[in-house]
Amino acid sequence: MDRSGDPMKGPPADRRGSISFSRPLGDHCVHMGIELEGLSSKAIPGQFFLIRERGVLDPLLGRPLALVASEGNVLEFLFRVSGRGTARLATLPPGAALELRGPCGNGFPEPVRNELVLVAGTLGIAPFIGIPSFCSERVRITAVLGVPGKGWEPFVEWCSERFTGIRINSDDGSIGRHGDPVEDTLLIVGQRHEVWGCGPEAMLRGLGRVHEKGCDRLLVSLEKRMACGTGGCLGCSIRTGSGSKRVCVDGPVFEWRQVFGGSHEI
Amino acid sequence: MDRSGDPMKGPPADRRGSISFSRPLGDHCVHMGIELEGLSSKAIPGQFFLIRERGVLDPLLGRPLALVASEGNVLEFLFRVSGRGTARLATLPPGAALELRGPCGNGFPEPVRNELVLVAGTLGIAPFIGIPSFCSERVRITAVLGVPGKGWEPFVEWCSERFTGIRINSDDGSIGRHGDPVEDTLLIVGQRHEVWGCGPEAMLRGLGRVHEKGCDRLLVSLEKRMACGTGGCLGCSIRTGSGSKRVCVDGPVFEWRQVFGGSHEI
Amino acid sequence: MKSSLRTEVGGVSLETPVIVASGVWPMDPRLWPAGSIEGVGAVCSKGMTLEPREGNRGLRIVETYSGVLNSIGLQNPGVEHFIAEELPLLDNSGRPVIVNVAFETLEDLGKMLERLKSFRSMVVAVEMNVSCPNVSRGGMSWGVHLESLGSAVSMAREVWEGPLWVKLSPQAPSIGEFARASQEGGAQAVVVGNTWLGMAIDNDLERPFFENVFAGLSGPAILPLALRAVWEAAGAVDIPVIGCGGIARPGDALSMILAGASAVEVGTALFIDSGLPASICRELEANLTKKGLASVRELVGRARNYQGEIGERLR
Amino acid sequence: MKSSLRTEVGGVSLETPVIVASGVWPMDPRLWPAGSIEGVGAVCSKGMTLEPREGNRGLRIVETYSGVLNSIGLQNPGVEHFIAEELPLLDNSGRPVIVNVAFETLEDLGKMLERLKSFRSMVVAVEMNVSCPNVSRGGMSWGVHLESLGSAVSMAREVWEGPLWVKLSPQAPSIGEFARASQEGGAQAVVVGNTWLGMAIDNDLERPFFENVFAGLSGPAILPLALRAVWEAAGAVDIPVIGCGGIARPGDALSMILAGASAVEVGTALFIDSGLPASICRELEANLTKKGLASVRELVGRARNYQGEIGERLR
Ligand SMILES: Cc1cc2nc3c(=O)[nH]c(=O)nc-3n(C[C@H](O)[C@H](O)[C@H](O)COP(=O)(O)OP(=O)(O)OC[C@H]3O[C@@H](n4cnc5c(N)ncnc54)[C@H](O)[C@@H]3O)c2cc1C
Ligand SMILES: Cc1cc2nc3c(=O)[nH]c(=O)nc-3n(C[C@H](O)[C@H](O)[C@H](O)COP(=O)(O)OP(=O)(O)OC[C@H]3O[C@@H](n4cnc5c(N)ncnc54)[C@H](O)[C@@H]3O)c2cc1C
Ligand SMILES: Cc1cc2nc3c(=O)[nH]c(=O)nc-3n(C[C@H](O)[C@H](O)[C@H](O)COP(=O)(O)O)c2cc1C
Ligand SMILES: Cc1cc2nc3c(=O)[nH]c(=O)nc-3n(C[C@H](O)[C@H](O)[C@H](O)COP(=O)(O)O)c2cc1C
Ligand code: FES
Ligand code: FES
Repeated sequence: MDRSGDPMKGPPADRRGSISFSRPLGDHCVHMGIELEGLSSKAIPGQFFLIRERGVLDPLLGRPLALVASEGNVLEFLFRVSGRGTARLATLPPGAALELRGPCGNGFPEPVRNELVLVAGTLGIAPFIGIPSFCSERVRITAVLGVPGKGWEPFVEWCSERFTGIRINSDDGSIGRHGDPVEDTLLIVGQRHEVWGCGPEAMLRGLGRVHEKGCDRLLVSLEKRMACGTGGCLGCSIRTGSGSKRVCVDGPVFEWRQVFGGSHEI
Repeated sequence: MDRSGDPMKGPPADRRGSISFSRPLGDHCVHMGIELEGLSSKAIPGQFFLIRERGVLDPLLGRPLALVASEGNVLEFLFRVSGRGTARLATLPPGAALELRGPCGNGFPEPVRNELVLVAGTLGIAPFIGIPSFCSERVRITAVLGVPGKGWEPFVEWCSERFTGIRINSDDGSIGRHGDPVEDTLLIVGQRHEVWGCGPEAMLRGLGRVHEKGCDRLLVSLEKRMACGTGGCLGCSIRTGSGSKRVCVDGPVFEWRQVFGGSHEI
Repeated sequence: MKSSLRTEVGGVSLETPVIVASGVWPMDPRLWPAGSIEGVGAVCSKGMTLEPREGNRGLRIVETYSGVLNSIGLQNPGVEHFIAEELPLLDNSGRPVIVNVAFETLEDLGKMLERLKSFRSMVVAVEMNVSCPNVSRGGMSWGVHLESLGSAVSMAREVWEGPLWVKLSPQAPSIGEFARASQEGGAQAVVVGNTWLGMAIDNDLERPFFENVFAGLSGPAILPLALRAVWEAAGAVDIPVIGCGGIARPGDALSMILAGASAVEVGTALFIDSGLPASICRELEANLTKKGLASVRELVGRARNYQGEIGERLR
Repeated sequence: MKSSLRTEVGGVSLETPVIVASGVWPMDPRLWPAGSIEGVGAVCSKGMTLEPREGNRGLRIVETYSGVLNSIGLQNPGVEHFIAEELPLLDNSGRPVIVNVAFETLEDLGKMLERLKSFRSMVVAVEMNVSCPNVSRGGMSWGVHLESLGSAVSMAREVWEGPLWVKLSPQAPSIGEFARASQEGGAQAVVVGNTWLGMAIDNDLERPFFENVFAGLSGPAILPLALRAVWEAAGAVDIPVIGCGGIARPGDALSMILAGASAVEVGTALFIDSGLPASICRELEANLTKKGLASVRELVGRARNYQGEIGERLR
């Protein structure tokens, strides 16, 4: 990934692409490369693309997926087969025509601390994949991952190749530690740490409950259903301590406190 | 193709398949192989399949395409990129998932004469491709094809490989004879001939005007928009001398006289 | 089919709550694709009129985004031919037959029902089609005027002693009121509903595709609209509501039932998936098992009981 | 854009007949994807109310087959904030700004229009939104009662001296009558129309997806319905009709225009194709060239002139 050209400043663009590779990681996930037509797209970790099949109007909307890497004209994504759109995406062969809108959103900032802990629930790891090559070398990164367990081995293996010393937690205890990733962070996070989280809302809430005061900065990347990805439809609005925010343009990365800190409902 | 098992008698079935190959023949046409899951499907020339992409509901309806050949589990089709559905079909890469309903319709009967003339307007040739291997050897086949001209060379070449002595006619005179295929048949068809036609309605009407009395049997394969392909929706009804008929189950092959012979409108 | 799917709707006992909608499937079951009978609880006949009708000229089917516009114009051979030729075939399918009747005048309606009376054993219900948008006179107009609807249903009720259903028009100014009028007229169920009035333009010819200009929209595109109509109707009447419109996948039928439908009719989706009735049944059975429920009747209208608190649940 | 696309609609001069519909595109043009401004003749603001509104809770967007249900609930910062912060930004886009106003009471409407008066130079037209299905009080109810609509339009006409458009509700019992009432009230154009009332069920949670149960359906799925409504409206009034609903590809806009629309609004399709306004313009230009016509105005309603004889033309 590349920080040059201030990618966060411009609005997203609609681009054409086609699948260059599609590799299942176990039964639940797919690692996909998408080759863009024309110039490559600059983006930083935490930014995302709305991805849809070109030429059909059902499914209609782009699915938001975090960019995990880019190599020349090929953008890489990692996704869970969850509903209809991702199930369809997972069956498409190489060569299938796609449309992408992006890069969307703000992405992660430069860490303020030298100790960065990344906490991910399953596919919440996606926006973190690019962090190691994005951060300056002074930053020591620890990734903490939670997965359900059985069947997720190939996914865990794939992640382990990308984060040395990644801490694995599984609900069923079949892979790594038995337990959830938030508990696991209790063993490592201190005042000098910066913590970033991405995963289910319950996990993110929990993360703050245990670390809000105990670490230096706590950022979370949120998920909401999206239609436009450009801040127009207000479909992804959340209520925050500082008023209504759109996850697609004001986020997806927020200060934990801003989102979960107050008495407001999100 | 295979006549065994009386394929015409049963209703069509819905089958899953995927593209095994897709080869453009010039700018306008595609030769596509579709591999069926499970057992192969028996059909005779003139029968057709409704073909659609699996997993999307837009485009919604299957496109009727005549079966041109079958080889094991692979069914072959030949189609013109005409509107949205065929344009989409043409862009799909090998491996793309399809659904097929078929074989539909009655298909061509055994010829009654030993001299069979097949008259096709462009893609009207499709249902005829399987005729040579379908008819008994006593039958001498002459194919007469009409195309617009420039740009259709690869298509014409492909057809020429399948019909020895095929007579080519083009509107612009750039390939074969300058003129239309119906005129061309005037040079060859006589009382002892059987004539089968497939192409635009104007061509089929013309075919009858010149041969209705001059040949022994004149059959035409018709096209109408279809929804169900099973005789249920009445979307493909035509008015004939013997009442209302459904192209999908009562046809697509009809006696010319039945369709165009009377004063009824079709 | 498991007995958990057995239900009774509007005076009709059904092995499954999945009905083949009128006008989409051949009247001759020998033309049905293999396996397509599986899971089917009943079959509606093509809309029948007193006299034979040739149907509309010109284009009859135009595909739209996830939908189909049709302008068949009630092509049918008339009640006599239906009784002589088609009803016995349908009866042979082994599935209960619901006869869909369309009419221009109350007199026509009366005559048809009189004729059907003698075949009561083959006709488990009459479905009054007051909603066909594709015929210039009659048809839909019954479905968009409250008093006309009431009088038509009452008169049918007098003549026809068997189960009587009314298939409402989405063009009715208020689905709830029209459902109520049907109930008051003596209908035992309302089908909600028929096709939605739409049109398409042939840009090349610069004219409407259809000779009648307007046509009826069906298929997945209309599911959210039909679901809303079902929700409204189910809130307005005590008789069962049968959901129809846009069901394309098994979960759609479940949605209809949760919204308040006691059974569903599937139409357009059969054009692309003849196995849909069977897969709907499997989905319903699985859903019952998951919830430990004994009968599909317990699913009916469950989404109407929700209380407050929502929030989005992702991942 | 070529001058052949220039047109005047309901008192507004437009460089192209393609308008960005209300509520779909950011109010801050700096957020617009590159190239998306191209071909845009005007921009509608997000529906504005007198006081700020937080909008609806819970899920706001649910995808349906070729469509989108939305229940945003008119989230907006209110007229004062709009005037101070958003209007100048929109004005900066270089495109004419149409202000979409929603209201619960006539008093609110009057106050908003009074406030907008001082910004007349930045507001080329007011579009009265009498059709939002997503707010419990007000909103749509204006659009489904003929007398309410008439009185609201008349009062707006008295206060607001600039061009006045009315965006009709597809839930109106008769589009033609409601278009006529708008015209009689003094509207200079009718927009036909807003979203169609639908719903979706969350099968897992056994409840409606949306807190308000119903939501508005937009996107390609509704094109045939919107086209029919445009056809009806254009036959009922002399003021221009602006077609809105389901336009997803350039040919759809052409269909709308041939059916009688003087301009079009595009909404949902921008979620997936920010270049659509530009491609619509190219399509229209190509169509004019092909036919040797000088202005897009000559295309308006051409499909209404067709005569008899059809038959299907295949290949
Ligand atoms: C900024 C952002 C980045 C994301 N990055 C990733 C990633 O890298 N890898 C990954 O596996 N998932 C990611 N997600 C979640 C992913 O977008 C959803 O899993 C996906 O949209 C589900 O689509 P579907 O068709 O499978 O589900 P369906 O349920 O069929 O989708 C229906 C609609 O709901 C939306 N939707 C459903 N679930 C979610 C969700 N969790 N978040 C947002 N929209 C949802 C869909 O986009 C679609 O519009 C991200 C979400 C956001 C907001
Ligand atoms: C029995 C039969 C056999 C056929 N065999 C062949 C073949 O082997 N090769 C070939 O190239 N074409 C064949 N056709 C024509 C082919 O079906 C159409 O070209 C195709 O459906 C056009 O689809 P589209 O999406 O490109 O066009 P669109 O205009 O986007 O289609 C819109 C709708 O109209 C229907 N439609 C449009 N044109 C036709 C047409 N000519 N016939 C029937 N439906 C049409 C489509 O199926 C679709 O439902 C056959 C047609 C029939 C009826
Ligand atoms: C081709 C076609 C023909 C139809 N004919 C009839 C009919 O004769 N009588 C009737 O009541 N409904 C008729 N319908 C409406 C369907 O029965 C059904 O109510 C409607 O299509 C909505 O359901 P669907 O979206 O599942 O198709 C017809 C629909 C189609 C598509
Ligand atoms: C997310 C969303 C928000 C909308 N907000 C408004 C609004 O504030 N005011 C309004 O008049 N219409 C609003 N609409 C309706 C659109 O302007 C448009 O009329 C409708 O979506 C149909 O057009 P389409 O199918 O092209 O989207 C909204 C639509 C969507 C999808
Ligand atoms: S997705 Fe439209 S505002 Fe965020
Ligand atoms: S396509 Fe339905 S009857 Fe022929």
